[in-house]
Amino acid sequence: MSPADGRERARGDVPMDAHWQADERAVHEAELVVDIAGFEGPLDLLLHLARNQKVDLSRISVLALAEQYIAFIESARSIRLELAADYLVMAAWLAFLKSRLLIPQPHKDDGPSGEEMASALAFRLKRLEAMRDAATRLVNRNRLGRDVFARGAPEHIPVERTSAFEASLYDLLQAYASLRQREAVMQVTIERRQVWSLADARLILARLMGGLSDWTVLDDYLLRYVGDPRQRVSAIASAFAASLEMVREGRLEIRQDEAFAPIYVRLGENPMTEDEIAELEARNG
Amino acid sequence: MAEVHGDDALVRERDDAHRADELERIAEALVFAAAQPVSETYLAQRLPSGTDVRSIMLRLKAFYATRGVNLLQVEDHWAFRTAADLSFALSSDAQEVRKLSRAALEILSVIAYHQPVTRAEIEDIRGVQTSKGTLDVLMEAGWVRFRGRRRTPGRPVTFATTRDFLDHFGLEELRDLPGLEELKGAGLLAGRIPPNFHVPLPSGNDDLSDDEDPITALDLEELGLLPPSGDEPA
Amino acid sequence: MAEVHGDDALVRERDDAHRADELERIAEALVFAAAQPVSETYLAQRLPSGTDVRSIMLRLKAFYATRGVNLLQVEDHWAFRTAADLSFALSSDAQEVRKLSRAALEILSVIAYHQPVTRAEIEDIRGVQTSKGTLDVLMEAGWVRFRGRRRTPGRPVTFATTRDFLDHFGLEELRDLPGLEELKGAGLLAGRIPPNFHVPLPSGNDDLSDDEDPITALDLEELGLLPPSGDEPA
Repeated sequence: MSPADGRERARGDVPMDAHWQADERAVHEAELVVDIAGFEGPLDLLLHLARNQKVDLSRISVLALAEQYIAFIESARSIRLELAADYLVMAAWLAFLKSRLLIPQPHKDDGPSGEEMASALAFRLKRLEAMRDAATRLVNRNRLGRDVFARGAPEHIPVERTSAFEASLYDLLQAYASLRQREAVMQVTIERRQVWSLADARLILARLMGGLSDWTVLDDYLLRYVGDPRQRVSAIASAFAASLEMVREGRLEIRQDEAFAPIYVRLGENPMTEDEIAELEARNG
Repeated sequence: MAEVHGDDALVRERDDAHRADELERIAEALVFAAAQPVSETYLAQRLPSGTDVRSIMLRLKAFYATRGVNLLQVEDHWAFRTAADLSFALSSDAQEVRKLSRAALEILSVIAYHQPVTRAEIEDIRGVQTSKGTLDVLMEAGWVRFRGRRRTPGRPVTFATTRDFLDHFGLEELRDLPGLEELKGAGLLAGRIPPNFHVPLPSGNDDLSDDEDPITALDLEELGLLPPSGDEPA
Repeated sequence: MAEVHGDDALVRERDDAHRADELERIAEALVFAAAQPVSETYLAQRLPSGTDVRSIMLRLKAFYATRGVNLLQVEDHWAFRTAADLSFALSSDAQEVRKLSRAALEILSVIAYHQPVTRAEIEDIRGVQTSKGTLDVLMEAGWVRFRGRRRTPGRPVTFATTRDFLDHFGLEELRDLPGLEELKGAGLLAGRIPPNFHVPLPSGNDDLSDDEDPITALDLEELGLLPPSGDEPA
């Protein structure tokens, strides 16, 4: 039903779009069905849990709510459901709230009391629910283009005489943002680092090794070949990987006397022919 | 003499009535011709100077109230719209009305009821980040606009709804938002959580209800709220 | 007996009248909402079967005959049109509203954010030449003005936005233009944004900056906005 549907669920196939109808949602007391994807953030989940208490929101037990939420999060983690950070932050906050509610704090403490924190949470839940209700009422009003219709064939559009041109601030900002975005994207392309692909490295090695039958330090050649110092790291890494492959094929021999010592290469018993090099060139474009 | 006076008055009265009818006709034509709500300023410019636009429009509104097309007020703008009770007869070949995602609708409501509101405040109310593009959708629909900047550090931009929003949802003004007064009365539209907002807590802080287990020091430790055992449990 | 009949007839008559009114309302709404003149066939499809469409439309036509909007018949099609005798009031100085072109919007936004800005700077930001007409359009709309001259070689003219610009776009001051964060937050800027990317915060200050000279009458003459001196300025 919704795009989130493809997401993996623990169990149960819950229609994500039955948003307002809490009953069908993912948490059931008895059998534990966990579906975080159906919730829009921790507050939404909390509101859902609060509704399950089936009492007026102003009479919910915040303590019980905190427990349920924490239990929910724990079970979600136990089945290795990935949780967004804000769910965990909320769990930690609720655990803290729980401790405040259970262990009365001495008054000198300058943080908010458990009761204050609880009523703040209850307020937020109530406010979110109120906005949900408002949204439902709003969307069910007689809407222009659905229930109520404008003049189908306007004869001419009356204009404020002050400006003959029409544009909204949104149009303006959109134009500016996409203009600047274009410019930004162009900068990114220019800045892109040059990287040697393995195929590039193989071709370059094959060309370099053309007339070399004696042991030669690879780095010297490469560094001479690569003009731009920013390309060196990439060039050496790719060339090294390509050379190992070429050794396996018998096209190169390679030798290193000790760790971090220079790497020597020379032609192997089965060097690349001119034709093979030409073919490589053609393939690399 | 008295008779003549009487006649004069009569003639004047008749002329006045005729004149008012003419103004009404012009106003009617101006609004009728347009698909968009027409401002009273605009109407005033088109009518002879000194015309009481508002009273003309109110007369027209009353006249059209029972008809298949009604004259509606959107702030200080006016528009003809088909009567809402006829939607059954009209809607079958209606063009698709913009379908809003649940998140977009919720954000729209938060903006409508809390305006002017910043993005951070929207996120505080919904408890979740606003995904990129959702506000964009609402702005593109022409229902939400940048309104200004809050005079607080960082000067965050504030959002508000537009006249098109009112028009689309058939509201004369923001005060017509459903349930606005009750929400205000309940303190639910206040930006801040009122300090005296009180929620009855489970009876007696220490009594656990049926569905609660007592919390143990181990729990607290696990949750990282107490140092590992060995230290005093307070 | 006769009496009862009479009552029945009366009730039936009242019901019929009510029913006819409802049909009239629907027909009226259908014609109003349609983009094209509406055929009687179409109306017949939308009204309960057996409805005498023609007679309903004729009644509506009579009803609207004296109003500012008339119901016109074109063969078997119907449409509302503003009354012909009101054309003087409707068409007098009706200005066609035109959407600002993409290029004009871009230039306007660059001027808004980067003001005071020269033409060369606008072109540098946009990466394309600015056609003369586009700036003219913005000036004509009253949204852009000459502000001063940059004290650099060639003394290029600087552009800025006007008070009307703020009015039209519902801004109190230039500082109300959304910044980088808000553009991002609203989904207008998406994807990767390079670290050196910034959106300028235009100062609302109208004073010329140090590197600007005021525009003089001579300048205006050069720019072709005043007739060459010598001619009387009227």
